[in-house]
Amino acid sequence: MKKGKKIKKQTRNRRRPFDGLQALFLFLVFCLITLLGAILSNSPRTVSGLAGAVASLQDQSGVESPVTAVLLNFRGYDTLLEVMVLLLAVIGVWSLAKAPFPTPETDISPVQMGVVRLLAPVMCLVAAYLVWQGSHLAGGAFQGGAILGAAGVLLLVSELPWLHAIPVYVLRIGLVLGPLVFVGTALSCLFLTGTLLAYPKGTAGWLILLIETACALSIGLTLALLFGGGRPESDVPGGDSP
Amino acid sequence: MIFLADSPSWMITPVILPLIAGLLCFLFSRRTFVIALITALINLFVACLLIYQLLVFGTIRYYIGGWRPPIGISLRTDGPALLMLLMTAVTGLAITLYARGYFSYRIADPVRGSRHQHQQRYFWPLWMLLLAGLNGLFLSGDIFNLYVTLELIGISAASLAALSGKPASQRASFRYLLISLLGSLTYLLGIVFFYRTCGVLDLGVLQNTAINEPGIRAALALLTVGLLLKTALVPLHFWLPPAHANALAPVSVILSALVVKGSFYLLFRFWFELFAPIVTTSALNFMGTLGAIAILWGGIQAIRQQRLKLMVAYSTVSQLGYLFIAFPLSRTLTGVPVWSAVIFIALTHACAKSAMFMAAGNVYLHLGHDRIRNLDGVRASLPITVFAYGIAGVSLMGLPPSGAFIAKWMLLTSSIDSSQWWWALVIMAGSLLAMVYVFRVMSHFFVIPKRESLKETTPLSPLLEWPALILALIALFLSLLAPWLLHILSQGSTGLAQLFPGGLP
Amino acid sequence: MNSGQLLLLSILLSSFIPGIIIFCLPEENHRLRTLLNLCGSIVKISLILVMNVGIYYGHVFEIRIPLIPGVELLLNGDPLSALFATLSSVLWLLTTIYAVGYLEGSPNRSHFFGYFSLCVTVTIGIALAGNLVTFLLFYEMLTLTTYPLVIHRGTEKSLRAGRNYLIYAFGGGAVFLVAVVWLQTIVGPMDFSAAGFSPSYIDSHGPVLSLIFCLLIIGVGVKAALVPLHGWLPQAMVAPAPVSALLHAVAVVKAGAFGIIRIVLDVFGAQNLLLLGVLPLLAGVATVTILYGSVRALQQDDLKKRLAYSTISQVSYIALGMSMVDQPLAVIGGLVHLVHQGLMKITLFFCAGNLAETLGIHRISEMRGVARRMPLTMAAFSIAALGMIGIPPTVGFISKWYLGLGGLAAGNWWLLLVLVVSSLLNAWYFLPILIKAWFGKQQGEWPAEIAIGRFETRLMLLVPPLVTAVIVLVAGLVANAQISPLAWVRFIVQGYTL
Amino acid sequence: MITTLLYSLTGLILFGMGLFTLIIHSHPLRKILAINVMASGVFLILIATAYTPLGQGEIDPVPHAMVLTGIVVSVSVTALALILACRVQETSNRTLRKKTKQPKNTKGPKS
Amino acid sequence: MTTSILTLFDSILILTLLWLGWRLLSSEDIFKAVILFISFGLLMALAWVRMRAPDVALAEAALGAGLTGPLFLAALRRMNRTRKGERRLDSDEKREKDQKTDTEQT
Repeated sequence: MKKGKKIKKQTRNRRRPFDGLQALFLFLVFCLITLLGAILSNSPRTVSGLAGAVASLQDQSGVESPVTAVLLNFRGYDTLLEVMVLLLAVIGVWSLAKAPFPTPETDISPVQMGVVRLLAPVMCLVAAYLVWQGSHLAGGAFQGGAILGAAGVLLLVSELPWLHAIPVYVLRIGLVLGPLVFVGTALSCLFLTGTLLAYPKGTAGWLILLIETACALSIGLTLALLFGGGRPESDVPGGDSP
Repeated sequence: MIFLADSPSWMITPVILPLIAGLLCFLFSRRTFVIALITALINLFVACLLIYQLLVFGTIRYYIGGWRPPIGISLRTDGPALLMLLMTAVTGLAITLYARGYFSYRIADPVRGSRHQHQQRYFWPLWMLLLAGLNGLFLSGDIFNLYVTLELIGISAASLAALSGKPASQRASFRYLLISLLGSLTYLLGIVFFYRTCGVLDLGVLQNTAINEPGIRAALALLTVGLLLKTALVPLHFWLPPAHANALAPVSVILSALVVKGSFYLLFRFWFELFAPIVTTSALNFMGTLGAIAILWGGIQAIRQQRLKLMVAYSTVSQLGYLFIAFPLSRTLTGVPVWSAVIFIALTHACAKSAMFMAAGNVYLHLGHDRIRNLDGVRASLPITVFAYGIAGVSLMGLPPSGAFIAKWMLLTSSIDSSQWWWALVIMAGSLLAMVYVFRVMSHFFVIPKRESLKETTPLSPLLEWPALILALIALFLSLLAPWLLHILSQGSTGLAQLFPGGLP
Repeated sequence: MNSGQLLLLSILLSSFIPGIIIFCLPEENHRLRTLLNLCGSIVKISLILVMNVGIYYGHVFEIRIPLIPGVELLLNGDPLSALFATLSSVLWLLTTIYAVGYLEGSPNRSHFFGYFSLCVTVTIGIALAGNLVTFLLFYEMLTLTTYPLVIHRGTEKSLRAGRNYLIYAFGGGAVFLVAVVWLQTIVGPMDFSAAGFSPSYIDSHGPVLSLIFCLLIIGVGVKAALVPLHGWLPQAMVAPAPVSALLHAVAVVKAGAFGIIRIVLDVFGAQNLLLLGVLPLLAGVATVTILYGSVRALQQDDLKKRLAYSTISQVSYIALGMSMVDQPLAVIGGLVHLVHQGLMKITLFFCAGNLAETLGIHRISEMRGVARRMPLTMAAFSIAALGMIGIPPTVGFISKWYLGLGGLAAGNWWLLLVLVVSSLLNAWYFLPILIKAWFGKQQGEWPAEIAIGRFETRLMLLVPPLVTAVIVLVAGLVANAQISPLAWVRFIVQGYTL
Repeated sequence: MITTLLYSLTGLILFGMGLFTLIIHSHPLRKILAINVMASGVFLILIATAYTPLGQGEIDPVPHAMVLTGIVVSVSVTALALILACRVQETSNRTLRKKTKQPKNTKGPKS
Repeated sequence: MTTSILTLFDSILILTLLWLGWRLLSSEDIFKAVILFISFGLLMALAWVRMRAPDVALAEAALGAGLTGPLFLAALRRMNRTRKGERRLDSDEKREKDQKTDTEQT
């Protein structure tokens, strides 16, 4: 009864009557989509894209998986900036809010603890595998990082006490590690070969693996901290200089 | 070998250096200002060096990773790009100094100091990454890479806008973030349409393949809408004034002077270079009409505002209109390269608007509010700030020695030459509106308050006042640099040269 | 950079640099400020005299700064610019001395004198401008630098006056800009030159060129206070007396009048204007302004307001002279009135300022018997007022004489009528003041008398009006001498084929 | 070819649905959801563009790389937007509470 | 044969995607919408597999289901907490109830 009332109230709040303006928007969006759809269906794709170009340069890229080759070699600069975007999201979140108070010691069911104990290491293993596998099959830093992040979320959800004991500078270093290794590699390539991100002959595979590992760690940490929803309590200004 | 003056590797410095600086600023909590300052200085130096390289060697392309297009990403320098880079570097340096002064002043406040310390802690990395994004945008020669830099800019700008922690600013910033995301997605959809028609992402290659067919036109429309959202052209401007007016003073400067210019610069490149062959006159007229509405609407709104920062923000809306009114006028061949008017407006606006927001921020710091009614007597206590405000206002009005005057001259010439009267009328009406809103505030500054009601405040540091004044002076005397700027613009912008055979100076 | 260019630059800098330094000086440091002001103005006058000699002997003074194709800044010293520059710089010196005395002890003086110096720099810039773009640049700058002076008192009334001034001036500036651009799209980039543009354009673009002429005259007419555009001037009377002197005699109104001269003589040229047939229009506006200003002046009791309307009326003599551009004598009359009106009007304003500052007199009805209290001031006032009416041997007579001769030569009888009527009106609104002041009996206390100085008022307030009054007399007496405003104006007119 | 078209159109429709929701709904979370759906739509078109049926040639890896980065970025931006939405609510609640409290305090002693 | 099965699969997948998208965007309850969004993400991963994009599918599965969902839920919880906290600041009873619903949600 009470719940029904609540829902009714929400309904009233959230869905205004279907007025003229909405109808207009609907109509406009409909027109837009129809137009774009017509263009899509009328101009079939004629050019083949870059598949051929990538395939022809595949063996110079140092990895077997074409996606990884594009991500970390041919268009490594994009990926470098994307990693920065991820870091930026964390900085933004930290600048906005403190992490919400942990809920007071509610005891976590032993089943959940067991699941966490079992799952977290497995996920880490899977992540490591994915990163390593990235060079020749599906997988790579992003996927590995995502799995790591999911593991982090799992740990955060189960309110493990030692999580709060991690000093902030460790977190900061962890966050910066991937981007820093990436930029560092790019710059050392610049000094060795004269061009940014041009891996020296024969080292491409290893360097890509290095970057991927570091990035996967940072991405995982980033995603987990994004879930954390704010800067850690102890992140006071001036107090965490390493 | 890398550090020689003629090495092309300098081109990556404006992107990579602020990136590293951003990482370091995030990692360390002390001496962040020093890192930022060194970065801004090197950035300015490199911008000048790149212009030197452009003048000596012509346009340069840099293939990242050694992979040539279409497979790799290339950076390239040409006149417009480097002028925008220089503009960012100059204003960036001023902003860095100003932000330092701002935070020192705020942190000295015994009551709220710690909050501002925390703001400063996050300001520097965000600002450095934003700088990297802007520089990357100006230099990039790859349409998807541009998307990434747009994301970089959008996210850092939204985070910066929310930094002040006030509910109003956070609400505005949320809206800004959503709009920015919507813009990026529309842009990405445009890229998709592009890629499936042309199969390449590199702008240089695209230029030769951009043909007039529905897919490309749809792509152009989508890219344009996406960028217009970010540039805040009327009627898509609704998010801009609250976001710019409620942010911290240095952030307002960054948002108004630089961030909107980033997305506008892309529009400029797409419409004047990449897609110039397929752009129709009616499309240009449409953009011009929007610009005209923006000039008038923004001006009227600016006059109606009760708060100084909101007034300055609406003035941005109005000034952005000038950038677009140049679109329909660019097609007349009068011997004067009218498209360069856009660059002049952008440069003047960047400097003048920075100075204006800095001045507004100083007034806010000094009085604790920015209600226009109660600004009496500020001239006596903040002479330099008021002077900077006045000079910046003069530049925004487009009075003679400012860079905007040159632009206005070109636009008027073009509109009279092609007997398109209405544009000339709008341009003049816009500058009269600017006169009204600038001097409405100015006259309050000059009022001698009836009683000495000004409370005792700590004097503002030179770091707060001088950057504003210097930027305002640059804006005011920009037209004296016009021959030099035109010379740079004529270097290496191949597409523009093709569009205007013999039209370049 | 040759010596001529250096000279032009230093003429501008000689007031610009003191102005900037004065801005930075602390408020209390008035001795250094006064020193800077006086040094600057004396240096400026001597430099301008050097330039005049150079111009007389045919040297070329020119600085060209190209901006974009078709737009360049051009500073150019020709006889006409020398006339205006000399007038402004001499009167600036006197006004500065006067302002130092007038503002003693009032707040914000460093701002005041800073803007004062900038204002004169800009006026000299207008004088030296060699093409329409440069003229426009300084013309707009003039509005900006005088605005703070107009609202210097910071009261509600002065703010309103300042607002109106801005709206009129920038409105005019906008019209002017459009006209300049339009003209350039038709005849191409051009410098000021004696012949104007080629008459061949008249066949192809006749009506448009007439319209452009009207727009240009509207643009400068705002500052010259031609009749429908004069609204700002009487309101601006709220400013301190030195500022009024500056507005009326040295800078603003004069800049407008000078603009009319430039447009008529150097942009369009006599032949083109005759072909276009727009001169009667100018003559009509000038006549209306002359008569309207005089009539309005009659109705004012406020002394400064009466002087303001008198300015509106008198400046239009210049426009009237220009409207008979084919008659050399009329042109001489108009040109020389630029100088003469400045001298007379500044004297009147100095005296009005003295009365207000020393005795608190603002209204004519309060002036009974004031000549006995301040004989020197009123003597100067009387000379200038008689000049305004056009009584020989003052300079006012010279101007009207030449205008009248020009009108006769052209067979314009109505012009003589206008001159006579306006002189009668001038007499009507000036003579009662003189009679009241000299022969009236003092009634009760002066409104706000302050005893200052050894003489009737401060020395610094007394000397400038006396000097200008003497010049008004002397320049009239020796008008035919080798060195006089009239002689220089004749030299100018020789350069034109009218 | 038809498969590409079908999936592309699906993506387009998703984009449109997201856009419509984004415009008309006012709840912040709903808006963020809408953005996510729009992003999925764009990604779908992009991937569908790259698709070639099995055995008919190489798959174009460039769009895949683009989508991959796009997904990761959209997740991080979503997180940022969510936190921002929460903060908006928290801070405006706080000021709201302050505002509703203040008149009570001022009224108290008077009455 | 295989093509027809594939086409059938395609149409079912597409229809489900569209239906889910519509439901999650228009459902009145935000919580439900978030749950629908998670399933939408998983289905999207399936679509990526169908489009021969295993890399993207892996990322989508891990991110869409493993991260975006929890992110939304956490935000929802946070928003609900502030909203309820706003309504009844001091009611202990209410707070307990909230906690219960919170734990239920997670």
